[in-house]
Amino acid sequence: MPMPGQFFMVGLPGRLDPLLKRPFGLFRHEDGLLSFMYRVRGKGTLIMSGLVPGDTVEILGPLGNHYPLPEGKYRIRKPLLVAGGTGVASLLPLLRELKKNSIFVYGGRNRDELLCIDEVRGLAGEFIAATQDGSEGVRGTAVDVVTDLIRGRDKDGFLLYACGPAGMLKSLQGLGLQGYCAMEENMACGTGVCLGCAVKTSTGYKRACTEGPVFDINEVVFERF
Amino acid sequence: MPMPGQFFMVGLPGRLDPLLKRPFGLFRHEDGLLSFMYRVRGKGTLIMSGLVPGDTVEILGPLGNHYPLPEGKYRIRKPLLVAGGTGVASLLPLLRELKKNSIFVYGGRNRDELLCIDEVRGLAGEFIAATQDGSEGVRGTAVDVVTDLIRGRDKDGFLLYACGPAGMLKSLQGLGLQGYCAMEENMACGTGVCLGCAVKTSTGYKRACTEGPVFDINEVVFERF
Amino acid sequence: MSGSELNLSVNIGQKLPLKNPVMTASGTCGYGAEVARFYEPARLGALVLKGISLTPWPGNPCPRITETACGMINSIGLQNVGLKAFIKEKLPVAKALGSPIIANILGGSAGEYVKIARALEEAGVDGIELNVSCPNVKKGGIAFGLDLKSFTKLIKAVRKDISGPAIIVKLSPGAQPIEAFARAAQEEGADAVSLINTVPAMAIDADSRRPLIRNIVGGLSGPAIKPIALWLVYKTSKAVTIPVIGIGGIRTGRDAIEFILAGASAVQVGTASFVDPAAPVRVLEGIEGYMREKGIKDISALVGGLVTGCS
Amino acid sequence: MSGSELNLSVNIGQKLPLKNPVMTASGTCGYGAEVARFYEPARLGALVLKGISLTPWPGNPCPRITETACGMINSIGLQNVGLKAFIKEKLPVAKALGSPIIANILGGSAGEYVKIARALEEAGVDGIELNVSCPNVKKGGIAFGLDLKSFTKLIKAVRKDISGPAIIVKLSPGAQPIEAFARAAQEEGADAVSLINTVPAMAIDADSRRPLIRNIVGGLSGPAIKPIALWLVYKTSKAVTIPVIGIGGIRTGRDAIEFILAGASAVQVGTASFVDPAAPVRVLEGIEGYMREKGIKDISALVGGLVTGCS
Ligand SMILES: Cc1cc2nc3c(=O)[nH]c(=O)nc-3n(C[C@H](O)[C@H](O)[C@H](O)COP(=O)(O)OP(=O)(O)OC[C@H]3O[C@@H](n4cnc5c(N)ncnc54)[C@H](O)[C@@H]3O)c2cc1C
Ligand SMILES: Cc1cc2nc3c(=O)[nH]c(=O)nc-3n(C[C@H](O)[C@H](O)[C@H](O)COP(=O)(O)OP(=O)(O)OC[C@H]3O[C@@H](n4cnc5c(N)ncnc54)[C@H](O)[C@@H]3O)c2cc1C
Ligand SMILES: Cc1cc2nc3c(=O)[nH]c(=O)nc-3n(C[C@H](O)[C@H](O)[C@H](O)COP(=O)(O)O)c2cc1C
Ligand SMILES: Cc1cc2nc3c(=O)[nH]c(=O)nc-3n(C[C@H](O)[C@H](O)[C@H](O)COP(=O)(O)O)c2cc1C
Ligand code: FES
Ligand code: FES
Repeated sequence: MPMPGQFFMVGLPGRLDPLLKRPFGLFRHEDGLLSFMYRVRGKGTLIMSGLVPGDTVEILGPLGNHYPLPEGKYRIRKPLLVAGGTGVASLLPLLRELKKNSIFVYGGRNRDELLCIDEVRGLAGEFIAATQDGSEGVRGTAVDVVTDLIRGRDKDGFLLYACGPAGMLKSLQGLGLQGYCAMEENMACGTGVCLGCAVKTSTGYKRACTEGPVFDINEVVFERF
Repeated sequence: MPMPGQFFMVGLPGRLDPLLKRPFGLFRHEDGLLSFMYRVRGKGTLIMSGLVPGDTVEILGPLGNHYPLPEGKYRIRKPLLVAGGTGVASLLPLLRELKKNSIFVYGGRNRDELLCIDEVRGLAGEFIAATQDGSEGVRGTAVDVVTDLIRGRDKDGFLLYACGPAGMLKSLQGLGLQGYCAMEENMACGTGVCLGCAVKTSTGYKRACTEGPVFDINEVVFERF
Repeated sequence: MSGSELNLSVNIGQKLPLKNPVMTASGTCGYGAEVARFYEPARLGALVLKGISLTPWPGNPCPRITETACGMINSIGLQNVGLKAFIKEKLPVAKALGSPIIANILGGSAGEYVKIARALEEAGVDGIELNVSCPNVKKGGIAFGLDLKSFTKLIKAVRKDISGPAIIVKLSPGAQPIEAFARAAQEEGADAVSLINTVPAMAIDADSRRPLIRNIVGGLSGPAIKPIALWLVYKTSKAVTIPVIGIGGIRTGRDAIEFILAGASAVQVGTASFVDPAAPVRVLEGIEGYMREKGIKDISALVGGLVTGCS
Repeated sequence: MSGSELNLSVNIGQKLPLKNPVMTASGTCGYGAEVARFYEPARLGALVLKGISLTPWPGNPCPRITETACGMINSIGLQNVGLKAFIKEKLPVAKALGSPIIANILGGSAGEYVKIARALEEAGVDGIELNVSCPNVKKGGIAFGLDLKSFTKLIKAVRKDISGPAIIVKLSPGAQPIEAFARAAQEEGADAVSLINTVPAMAIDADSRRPLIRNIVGGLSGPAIKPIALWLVYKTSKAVTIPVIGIGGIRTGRDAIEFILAGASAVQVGTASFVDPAAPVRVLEGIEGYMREKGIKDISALVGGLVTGCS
């Protein structure tokens, strides 16, 4: 049973180009049907977007760890989910478990980038959208929203779950909250053997596909060039 | 206006693998529609066989020379068309011009290999099929049939047009008839610039895509390894 | 004919008999344990584990990998746990998998190679592959792989001290001419040569104007390099009598057969395992299928069996 | 910004100013005339014609080409009409196309190279590309490309005698280390180096057990080798101050930009022209499109513009 935050490697059979499978976080798992939500970024996702019903893809998974639920000593904390762009794909499964017991901050360049916004709004206890052009929610970034939200409040009252661009995660880390983030790194194998997906942490490189993709946000060393 | 014997380079857009276009003889040209007939041989033809209406291919052509019609001093000769396997694809357009004024010999391993046999039978003045297993026409090869056919007759009464495997062409050459054959060589460009498609002739290497694919059968030096 | 009626066994020197010619390629099966959930490692001829250095190496910053046309570039930078942890933690687990274990080692000096090899001999590995061809570390490694003199010295030094495990020398595609390196390896007593390691390569993102590998240069692997590897294996196998292990873009049984026809006694499967974790087993099954189809009972009948004359 | 407001001009030494950096690659545009039905040759920076030898060469028997993963292998064997016929029949037609003409030449000895170069200077070509890297002929050519001593001698000999046309030395990807060859070319007075020529490679048909190229070995080209070429161009351009011409798998404007960012002053389009005969023009248009999109007015601002530090 795949858990929120886990991912699958998705490949196009019968092709040598693209060669490698691509990682996608599980977006939905219902009635034996796995769904992924993805943005067309390059060669692989472009071909995927042209697939029609009946076409076959190869998948490998579920892989990686998952978002720890707010249990044990963290039970009393308020889950604060922060999604940037397609990061929502990874956080929605978590939101479906947490439901009203959560705050969801969703940032993007503009309204069109905020996919599944209605589902998120409907599920979350509190929902704030942020767009750079103000076309939806407040004008600004998800980080701006979180900064406002926690101002003057006890940081220990929150448990952060973040998924989005590295820049966003780095800024969120600067806010001093406890919590987790899901990391995206280029992956070749997804199964821990290639060491291609190294994430720098305070205790050395860790594999995003095996020790991650979910990391303690305060252990990650952001140094993307 | 493409002529019998000419070919097109056919490519699959948006792919780097297969990389090169593949050569196919024009099979039919009617109402602005070009048709090719092909056998699945490898990577490219396999993908082609999975195309559905609406899919796009890239074509370049018509390319190469064509079968000379029996004109001038050859007018009085009887066109003798000899097809082996998919060689029929190249000879059918010629047959559609020559019609009843022709003999057509069609050889293949078995009945299933003799495609378009009804159309050929209907068009040709005289038609003889040959299969190795005897499942259609006489048991034997197209070369056997031609050997029988010309036995005791004046070789100058025939004008040969042959298309098929190199082995068949070589044997036909041995029969001492005047005429033409269409050569298949691996092609990269189809336009005369790569020199990949060299056919050895008595006057040196010639390009199958430019000086061919149709050659005087008695000028070809068969030495395929 | 069932698989078991076929004889797929090959010898890597006198030291290392393998039940079949298919191995993993170093750096693509971790330390062995990682692949056990996808196939039974004992089915393979051998497992070649991730490269090991004397001390732990952190590896290079990301991005470490990027895809190219029918291939990929990696610059892992030989991230590894180091000799001590390898022997203590990784090797026992790998040995328990039931397949012969070949360690892949890299040092900054001949002395370092010898030190590692000695410790591994003591710890009990079946083979040692000398990586003198890694394009992703600054010193050592490829410095030996491209310079015939230090290459020869290195192998002499290692050979003098090691008698148990088979010694395999992993050649660089850049060795010029590769036959000379292979011959030197043979003369210095190596049990086999393996080739090719990845080909130095680079990729650039035109938008950001940055290299797509943080380390700028990396090593190209996968189907794109198969034709290059095949030629080097063919050339090399003509130059030596010790077994040649073919590596580079092998994905199917037919790919492996091509290398064997070119002169390889065995093969390693690398990048293909990223696409399909069970690729090495599929390659093995493909070889068996080919042999059954062609009625070939003994794989040795195929080694170097390329037909080049006129028929 | 329209195409004409962009400055795409580059200089191949002082001898050869080009209006833009896109050329055909030798062996992929015939003698020039063949491409005129697909695009206006005068649009390109230069046409590099099929390699020429002193006497006509018949070339190799077929199969001469075969496809591989994202690439192709060729072994044409330098079929060409020979110097005399080239000068008499081919060159006048090529010159009439309105684009600078670069002849690509190959000899069995330094003397032969000089002889050909002299005749071409007299006949009036704009540039001479010394092919010392063809993997498909037995003697000459690559023998110079892999041996630094004879390489240096060759260029010295040609340079001494030739003063009109620009001299471009086409390097082999196997030259080890390539920087030394590029530096030697520069020191001996070459106007530019171009790279890479095809990579020696092989393909086998497992069914027939035969090589898919009659000559067994051929040269790999196309997208598969682009990452290899990019790295060698990057390395080479760091080692010399003369212009570097990038070749290998270039198919789009972005590909060309990648080579330019890596340090190339100009590029050649080869195998891509087989797939799309107008590929060189599309590459040119792609470069213009990129420059417009990024607001870059002068192509020279991009040469070697790879960003490698931390941001
Ligand atoms: C654990 C994980 C979960 C992910 N989940 C999602 C998701 O749910 N939805 C979604 O849209 N995207 C997701 N991604 C990103 C997704 O994997 C990439 O967008 C995809 O691989 C791009 O493939 P492409 O062939 O279209 O692009 P390419 O042509 O390969 O490259 C285009 C760009 O994408 C980057 N990229 C390429 N390969 C990878 C890779 N393997 N991993 C990360 N980035 C890469 C490249 O650096 C390049 O900038 C996830 C990534 C990871 C690591
Ligand atoms: C002028 C000409 C006309 C042709 N007309 C037809 C036709 O009408 N119908 C038809 O079915 N076939 C025709 N062919 C053959 C056809 O081009 C090949 O079957 C096709 O290229 C195979 O492509 P593939 O990708 O499926 O096979 P590949 O995987 O590329 O190779 C499979 C086999 O086909 C051979 N082959 C590969 N490329 C070529 C090539 N470019 N030219 C010739 N052989 C090749 C290879 O040597 C190999 O043995 C013609 C060939 C030529 C030269
Ligand atoms: C991610 C990765 C890591 C590698 N690590 C090593 C290594 O540690 N030691 C080594 O000798 N080769 C290493 N290699 C090279 C492979 O073992 C192999 O020689 C090369 O990838 C070519 O084979 P392939 O095309 O099947 O991948 C590595 C290759 C890849 C792709
Ligand atoms: C069919 C063919 C013929 C070639 N002939 C020559 C030649 O005559 N002289 C030469 O220097 N290079 C020759 N080359 C090499 C190309 O000029 C070029 O260096 C190489 O193909 C790499 O570029 P590409 O990947 O864009 O094709 C030839 C390449 C091909 C594919
Ligand atoms: S993707 Fe290979 S180790 Fe993580
Ligand atoms: S296919 Fe290129 S010259 Fe004929």
